Amino acid sequence: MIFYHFFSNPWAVFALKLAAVFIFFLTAPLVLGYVEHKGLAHMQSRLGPMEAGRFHGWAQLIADGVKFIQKEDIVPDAADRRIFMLAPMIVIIPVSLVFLVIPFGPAAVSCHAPAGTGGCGFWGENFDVGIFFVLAISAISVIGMLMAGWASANKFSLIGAIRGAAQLIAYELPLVLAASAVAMQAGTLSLVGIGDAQKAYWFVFPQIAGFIIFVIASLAELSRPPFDMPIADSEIIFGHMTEYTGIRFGLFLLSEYAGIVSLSAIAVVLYLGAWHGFIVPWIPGPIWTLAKIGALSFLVIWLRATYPRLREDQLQKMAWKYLIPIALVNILLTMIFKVVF
Amino acid sequence: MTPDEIAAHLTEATGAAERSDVAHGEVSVWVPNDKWVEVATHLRDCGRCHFDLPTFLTAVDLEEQGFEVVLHMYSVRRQHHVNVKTQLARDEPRLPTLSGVWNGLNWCERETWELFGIDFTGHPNQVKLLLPVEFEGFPLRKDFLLMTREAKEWPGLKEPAEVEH
Amino acid sequence: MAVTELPTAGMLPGGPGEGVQVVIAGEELPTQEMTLSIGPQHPSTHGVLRVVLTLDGERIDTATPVIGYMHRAFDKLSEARDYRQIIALSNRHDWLSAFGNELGVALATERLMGIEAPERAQWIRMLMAEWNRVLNHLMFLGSFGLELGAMTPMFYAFREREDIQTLMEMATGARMHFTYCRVGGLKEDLPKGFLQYSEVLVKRIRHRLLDYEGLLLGNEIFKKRTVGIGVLPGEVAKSYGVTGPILHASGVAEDSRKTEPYLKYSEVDFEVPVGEHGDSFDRFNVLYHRIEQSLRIIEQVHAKLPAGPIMPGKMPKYLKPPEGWTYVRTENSLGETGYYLVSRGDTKPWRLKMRTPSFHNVSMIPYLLKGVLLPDLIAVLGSVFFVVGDVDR
Amino acid sequence: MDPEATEGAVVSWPAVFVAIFGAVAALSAVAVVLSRNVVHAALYLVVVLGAAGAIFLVLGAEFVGWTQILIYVGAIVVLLLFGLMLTAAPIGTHALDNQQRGVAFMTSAAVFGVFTFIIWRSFGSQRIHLNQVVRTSDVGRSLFSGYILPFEVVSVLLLAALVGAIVLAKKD
Repeated sequence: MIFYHFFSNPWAVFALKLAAVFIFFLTAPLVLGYVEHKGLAHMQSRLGPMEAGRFHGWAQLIADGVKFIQKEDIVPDAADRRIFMLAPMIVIIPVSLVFLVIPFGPAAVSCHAPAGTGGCGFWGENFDVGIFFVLAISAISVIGMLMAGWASANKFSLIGAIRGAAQLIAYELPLVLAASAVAMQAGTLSLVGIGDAQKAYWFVFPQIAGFIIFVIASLAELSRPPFDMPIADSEIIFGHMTEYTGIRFGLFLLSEYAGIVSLSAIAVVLYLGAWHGFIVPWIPGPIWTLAKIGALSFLVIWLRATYPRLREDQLQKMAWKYLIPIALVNILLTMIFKVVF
Repeated sequence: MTPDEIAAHLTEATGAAERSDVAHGEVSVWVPNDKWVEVATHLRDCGRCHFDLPTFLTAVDLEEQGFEVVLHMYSVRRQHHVNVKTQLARDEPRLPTLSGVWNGLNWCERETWELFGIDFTGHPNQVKLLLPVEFEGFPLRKDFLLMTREAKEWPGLKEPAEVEH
Repeated sequence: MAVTELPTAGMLPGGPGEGVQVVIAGEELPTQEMTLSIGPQHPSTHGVLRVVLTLDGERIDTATPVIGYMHRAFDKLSEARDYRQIIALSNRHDWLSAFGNELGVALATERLMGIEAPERAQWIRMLMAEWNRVLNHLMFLGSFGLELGAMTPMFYAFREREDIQTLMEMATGARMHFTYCRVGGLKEDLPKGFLQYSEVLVKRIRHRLLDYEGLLLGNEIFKKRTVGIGVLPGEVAKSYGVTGPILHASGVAEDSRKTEPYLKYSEVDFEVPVGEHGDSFDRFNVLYHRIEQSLRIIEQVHAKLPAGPIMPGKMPKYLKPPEGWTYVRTENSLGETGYYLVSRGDTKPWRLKMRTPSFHNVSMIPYLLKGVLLPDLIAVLGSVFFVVGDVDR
Repeated sequence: MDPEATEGAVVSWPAVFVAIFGAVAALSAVAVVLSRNVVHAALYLVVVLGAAGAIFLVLGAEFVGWTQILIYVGAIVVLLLFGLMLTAAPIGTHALDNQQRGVAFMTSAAVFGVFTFIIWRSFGSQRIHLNQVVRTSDVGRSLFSGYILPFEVVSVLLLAALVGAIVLAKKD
């Protein structure tokens, strides 16, 4: 009975959801990082971590995390102290907020949740303008990156930050344009609504151009290879993170992997049919969502093993000359499609 | 051209060759200091020689006879070599620079300057290349002793059989 | 802001190591220039090379290499060592092609002393030199990819290098600094099973080279990063004394294995791959095809290797070359490694000048880097193959 | 968000939040002006704009709120910081002061007065009904019907700015 009472209290459920989102936010990047360690290693004909945790180094990233916490938190003498220390938080908070709105499953049939508790379903919060929220909030991370690069008082950091900012400005646009075509197709800005709208067919089919643009732009937003110029190790050491140590550096890394998970999740919701399965539809929706997120994240890792990085100006050229015009045409076609049918 | 032909040609064309010598298939031509740039330029531009690849430039310490500067050149098209040499006095050795004839000799001359103390007049950037800026002395001169060897002779100097018990 | 026209060939104003004048257009706001010091500890300089850059935005105005961090005074040291010791000294300089370095010293001493190594020793020397070349080129093949952000080829290259190092270890007992050459011949004959393993490796590496082709040579992004970047005309390359794969990539097929065959290179069939445009891609491509050619030579050595001794029957007790001088050039992995040896009939050389390809390659860097973008610095620097130990000696 | 609180009480929760965010925005705005470091000033501007976005959110205008953050924080301030860092933004205190405080104060006071007057005259007696969240479709509908002319005018203005920017950039 006590369980019934607990679950019938929407605020308690909301608190539980928040806790679940937080745990997912902390564990998913760890799992992904481990998969990257091992997957990349096997693609490169080596073993990867083998020691930590005995079995195939499963605890490697936990050990890394502990190491990050233990290490001295160094702030360079010449750095702008407060901004330097604040920057990692500014980077990680928006990324963590995105996890709040990722829907993992459909809405529950009967629902009496009051406003502000996020409704009933496998998500933290169901905003009316969910997709807009995601795009807006993830744009804030750039500011943290610029703060880190500038405050480090290091030329390599500054170059990295400037590159990062230029890259993010350029790729924000195709990302938003591609996503808005999906919103038009679905007729809603709510992520749950977009997921629901894909019951008949996944949006990746009508929006294939949009999907490709979205994936490329996401890679650029995340500074992942082949778009990792902001942290190109052979050129500018580690970009805006060069001067960071200890837990602050750990936060940057966490935000990178959390970013991969969150953007993969958004792409899954927008294009890959969210929680709708195929062939074996009896598998529960949340598992489908997780599986698809995993597959997309693996693609991100795979690309790292395959491609060298582009040059900054080639990247800009690609965004402004190809992705944005194609995204605009895509919106136009979606519009015609919506009006005609 | 064969080594002998190169030597003959140089003597004839520039009139600068003091003497020439062929050893182990390598030809050397000794020229006076003041014809140094002229000879190098001629060897680069002359169609028959067409030396287009400066292989290296260095010096040898001849002790009381001063220094011998060696410029080795190769012709990719004609596939022949020449060693142009000149002798310098021991005190204040000085030679005009060849960095205007070939880019590649810029560093070679800097190296020779810091290791032998041979001044290449007109060199655009005659500063230390390999050694630290504060290093004193010209280490490849024979009178510059290795610090450790000053204190103690190299133990492997003599073969075990030669060591007197 | 306008940068002075780049001279395409011939002389540079000021020459290498000198700042090239930048003309700032008067009517516009002069932008602040930034000085960036790449190195001496930087991931893409292969050791302790430092390049001081002045930047205009991300465009490089001047690049000045600063060398000497690894100067080990080879020339001076070799005046205090005897010839056998110099062999061990010399293979430390270009640590990626140790055997190639030793070979030059041995050949120079042999020439002065009038000794000729036995047939078998010459063939084995050639075999080892070619394996060493493959070892060296694989390293650059991998690291160039890594510098452009492709990390996988590096690990593949090290996988192959591991195999070859095992092979070399079988014969020499060492993995990097082989010290296998001796004046007059070799330290030891090949061990049992060496040739069989060598044959297996040739096949294996030839097969695995296809991976590099797929990952790098055929990769769109790789091409975008390297084609047309850092173009080095053949004339300029020659004027800097640049040799080896970089010269070949600029379209000049100068290879002393062909033009002045030493050892038994005249008896094997191989080609000198040349590039067309002299850009980073060509340099990389030439390196890749040089591996194939080396494998070809190795196969021919397998077939033709004669039996016999590996040292001449009678060697003098002390190596005392008669008074005289010589210059021996060998086509080492990165270009012409030469030894200018002056002897005064002593157990030690009077003067031994080591001419290294990396020194000349690096002296050419200011020419290539002028006006390129900072990210292209890596594409250029990585394709001007050099080993810092070989630069500083 | 208790419905009763919004209906009856004088001090409602949204009002409290609006007051808090408003105060944050005002203080940060003062800090923007008083900050001697140009990058610090820009970062305070982020706080100002973020707080303004938060006020929109509290008042139920979700779309406008997030737009505020996406456009102003995510794009405009980033561009501003980008420009600052590319030109001259040394770390540490850097004299940014000039001798035009009086003029600046008068100008800003005048702007403040004019805006207050206009807003007070237009919306002075209106009340915001917090129970109904402004739906995105309503925003879109009013934008493309009632406000279509200003919308198009703004579009033309932006287009002109875009062309101008391209012309300026082409000069090199």
